Amino acid sequence: MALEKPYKDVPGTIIFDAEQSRKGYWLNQFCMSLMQAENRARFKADERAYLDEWAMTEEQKQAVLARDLNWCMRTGGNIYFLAKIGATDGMSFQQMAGSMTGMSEEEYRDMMLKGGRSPEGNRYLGEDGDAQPHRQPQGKTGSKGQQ
Amino acid sequence: MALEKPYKDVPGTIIFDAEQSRKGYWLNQFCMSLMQAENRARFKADERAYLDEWAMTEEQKQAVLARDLNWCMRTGGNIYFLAKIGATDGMSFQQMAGSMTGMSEEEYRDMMLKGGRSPEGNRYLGEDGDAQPHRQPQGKTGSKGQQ
Amino acid sequence: MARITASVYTSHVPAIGAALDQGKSGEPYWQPVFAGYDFAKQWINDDKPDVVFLVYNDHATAFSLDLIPTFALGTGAEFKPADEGWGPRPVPTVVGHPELAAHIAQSVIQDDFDLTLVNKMDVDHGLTVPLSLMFGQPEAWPCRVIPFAVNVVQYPAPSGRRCFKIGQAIRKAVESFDADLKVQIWSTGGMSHQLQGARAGLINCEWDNRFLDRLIEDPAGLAQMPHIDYVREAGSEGIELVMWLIARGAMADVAGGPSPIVRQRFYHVPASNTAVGHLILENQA
Amino acid sequence: MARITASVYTSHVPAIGAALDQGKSGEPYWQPVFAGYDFAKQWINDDKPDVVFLVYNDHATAFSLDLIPTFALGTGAEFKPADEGWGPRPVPTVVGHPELAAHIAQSVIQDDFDLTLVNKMDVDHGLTVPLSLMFGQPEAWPCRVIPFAVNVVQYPAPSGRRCFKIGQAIRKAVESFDADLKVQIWSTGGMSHQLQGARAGLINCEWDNRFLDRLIEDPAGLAQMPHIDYVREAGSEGIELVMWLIARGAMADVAGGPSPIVRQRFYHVPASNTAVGHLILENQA
Ligand SMILES: [Fe+3]
Ligand SMILES: [Fe+3]
Repeated sequence: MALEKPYKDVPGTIIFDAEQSRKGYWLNQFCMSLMQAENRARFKADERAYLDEWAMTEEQKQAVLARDLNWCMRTGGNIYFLAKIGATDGMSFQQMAGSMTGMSEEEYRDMMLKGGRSPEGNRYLGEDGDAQPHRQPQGKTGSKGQQ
Repeated sequence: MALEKPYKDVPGTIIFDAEQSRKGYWLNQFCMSLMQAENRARFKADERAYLDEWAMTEEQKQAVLARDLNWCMRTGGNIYFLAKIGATDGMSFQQMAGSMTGMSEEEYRDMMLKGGRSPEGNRYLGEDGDAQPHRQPQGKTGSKGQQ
Repeated sequence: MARITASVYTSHVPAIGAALDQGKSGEPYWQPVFAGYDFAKQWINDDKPDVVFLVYNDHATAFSLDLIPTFALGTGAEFKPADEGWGPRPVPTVVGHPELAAHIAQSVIQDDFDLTLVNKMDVDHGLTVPLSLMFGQPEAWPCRVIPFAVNVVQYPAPSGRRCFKIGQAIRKAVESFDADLKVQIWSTGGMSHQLQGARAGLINCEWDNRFLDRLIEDPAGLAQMPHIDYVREAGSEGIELVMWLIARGAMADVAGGPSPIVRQRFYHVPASNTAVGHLILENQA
Repeated sequence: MARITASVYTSHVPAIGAALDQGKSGEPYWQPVFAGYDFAKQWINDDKPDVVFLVYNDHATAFSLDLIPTFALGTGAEFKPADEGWGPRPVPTVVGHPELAAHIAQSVIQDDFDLTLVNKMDVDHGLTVPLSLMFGQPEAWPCRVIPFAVNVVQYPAPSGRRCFKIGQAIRKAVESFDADLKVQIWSTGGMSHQLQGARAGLINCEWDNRFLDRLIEDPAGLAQMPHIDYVREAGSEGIELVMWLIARGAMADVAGGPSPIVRQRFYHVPASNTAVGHLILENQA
């Protein structure tokens, strides 16, 4: 397609455009189904069986089972849809957002209390901010891994 | 409301605008329900009981029971919705349209075969075309009534 | 690059579909109607499009009063023929073109048209009757179809001016799609008809033919015509004709190219309550 | 005649609703957030609007991927608080204003905006959290509310230019309604936040404040800003701020009247993942 996609060079960010939406259609519609209490109960009772009712790819199912929201997003998930999984698990939006950075819940909450993540170095891919690919995962998990 | 409604002076014609739509909301939603075979069967089995499930006015219910489409339209019905009642009764669109003129099925069909109703005298209220209020009902029914 | 090769205009009278489905197309009443499409069948068979962008209106089928979109673009993978109360028409499922549709959506929304995107929708006679008229009764439709549903049920419909403009935006979108696709754009509905009240059965042959003249020669001028003229002259459901300005707006001449070739022009009264009109305009290669 | 008396701008962070509903608004974390709305509560109590035209976005609640309207205007009689997965918020049902909403629909569609009209829709935190911030916890909301849902979930959202223009069309529509109503227009969402990926938690305090400056002083210029700037500078969900141009476009100065009075300006970090911004602009009487 010849349309400009000027949003491909923002680090740590996937824009939910029509292409992602097509890719993630059934994943996101599965998430919507979790807005009904009955479906949440069925999903919790047997996650794999419930997922198998949906025309999702195997990778999408694995990403959901792993509760890896970054992986879910790469396969076409959108955060507002994926949030229904978090709600089913009893997680807050802050816990979900934090889980995608590698930080612990406390580390992420502290970052927000200190004014949030700085945009410096995080506007374009190739800069050196903390959201750049070469600096993942963040927090103690990440620094441990790098030592 | 200060918006122009330049369509109020067309004889024999009700434009389905927001005002009509509000008035006819439940009547039209009742009609939509007839798109499901199960609802059609329940409606046929006991029309009054089925109508009483909807937040329609008593007048709207009477208009439906009487199968008086002009009356239905005055109370906010739209022809594409009302057509679901006709479909339930096994009527064609031509039969439904004809029923609103007072003509018999054959008279209406003949008029269409001869090129349809002329616009002459039927553009503005107050002219003398066959769709004007003072010339209703049309067809033999009408001429009988006038003799 | 994808390109718009031609535009097709046709009424979409439900009784035409019923006649075909019930094997009545040879009857004296229906024979002249179907004969008017003989040329079209040959023409489209000689140079099949890859995709048809099909402008129509939903008739209280997919959209109730719960939700009324002015312009709804079908971006889904497939669309089933709807049960309008008489059972679904026995015609193939419509296969969409999600990639092209999504591309058009992105382009047209960025051009400040406020689309509603639809992935799940049954399609009624407004969409399937034109396919039957053009393709007959195949096992599967021979091309992809992108449904584009316009609200003309609850007043106000989009203006003629707006329809003409979105046609231009659709053209621009199609022609920026990176695949070698032949795309036709069809506009359906009309011609004069009124399905309600004491004026039911109104047919305005002169006005209809003048509409066809102006659609060919002076679409920009025609686009200025207010809704009330359609209603007064062509009947309350004649307002469907406003949709014809969408396909016309997508033709090359509107963007400064050469005038289209008129391949077919047909007019007949009646089909059920309605005047049947049909036009094929081809872009010069 | 109806008139727009003021515009209100505010974030609609779901955690704010949760804090209020769970009685945590006095906690040290939340106290400064709610304190920022003390003025607003007094101000709106002193001169209650009859109707709030409330611009927000649905967060995959009423609209799934089945159907995505760019602009959805609520013309229904009432709208229930949605169950977003944690159970519905314990707040009153929203009572609409079908007459005014239908009037606005007709006027705005005739001005070539391609609205989707919605009569049946549950409303999520995007709409109910601003009501809670402005009105606290009443038994019933003290005024009618017309929901106006803007797509900012699937790219592309409408442009800033388009949002600014539809604000102007809404103003024109409201001011032609034949009833003596005080109408406020609220725009909600933002400020900077990103809820996804390695960049989650982004806050751009400088950019947010410059946005507030320009929204007050140079809205026409601000409306030219492309989407990518919102995303890059204010986080992927910062795009919600584009909706603020709708309320701003409805203010008197844009139509040649006097500049609005800035009654309140508030900014705080954080509320959950988000920067909270809030502004009240009043038209001069
Ligand atoms: Fe039609
Ligand atoms: Fe939001």
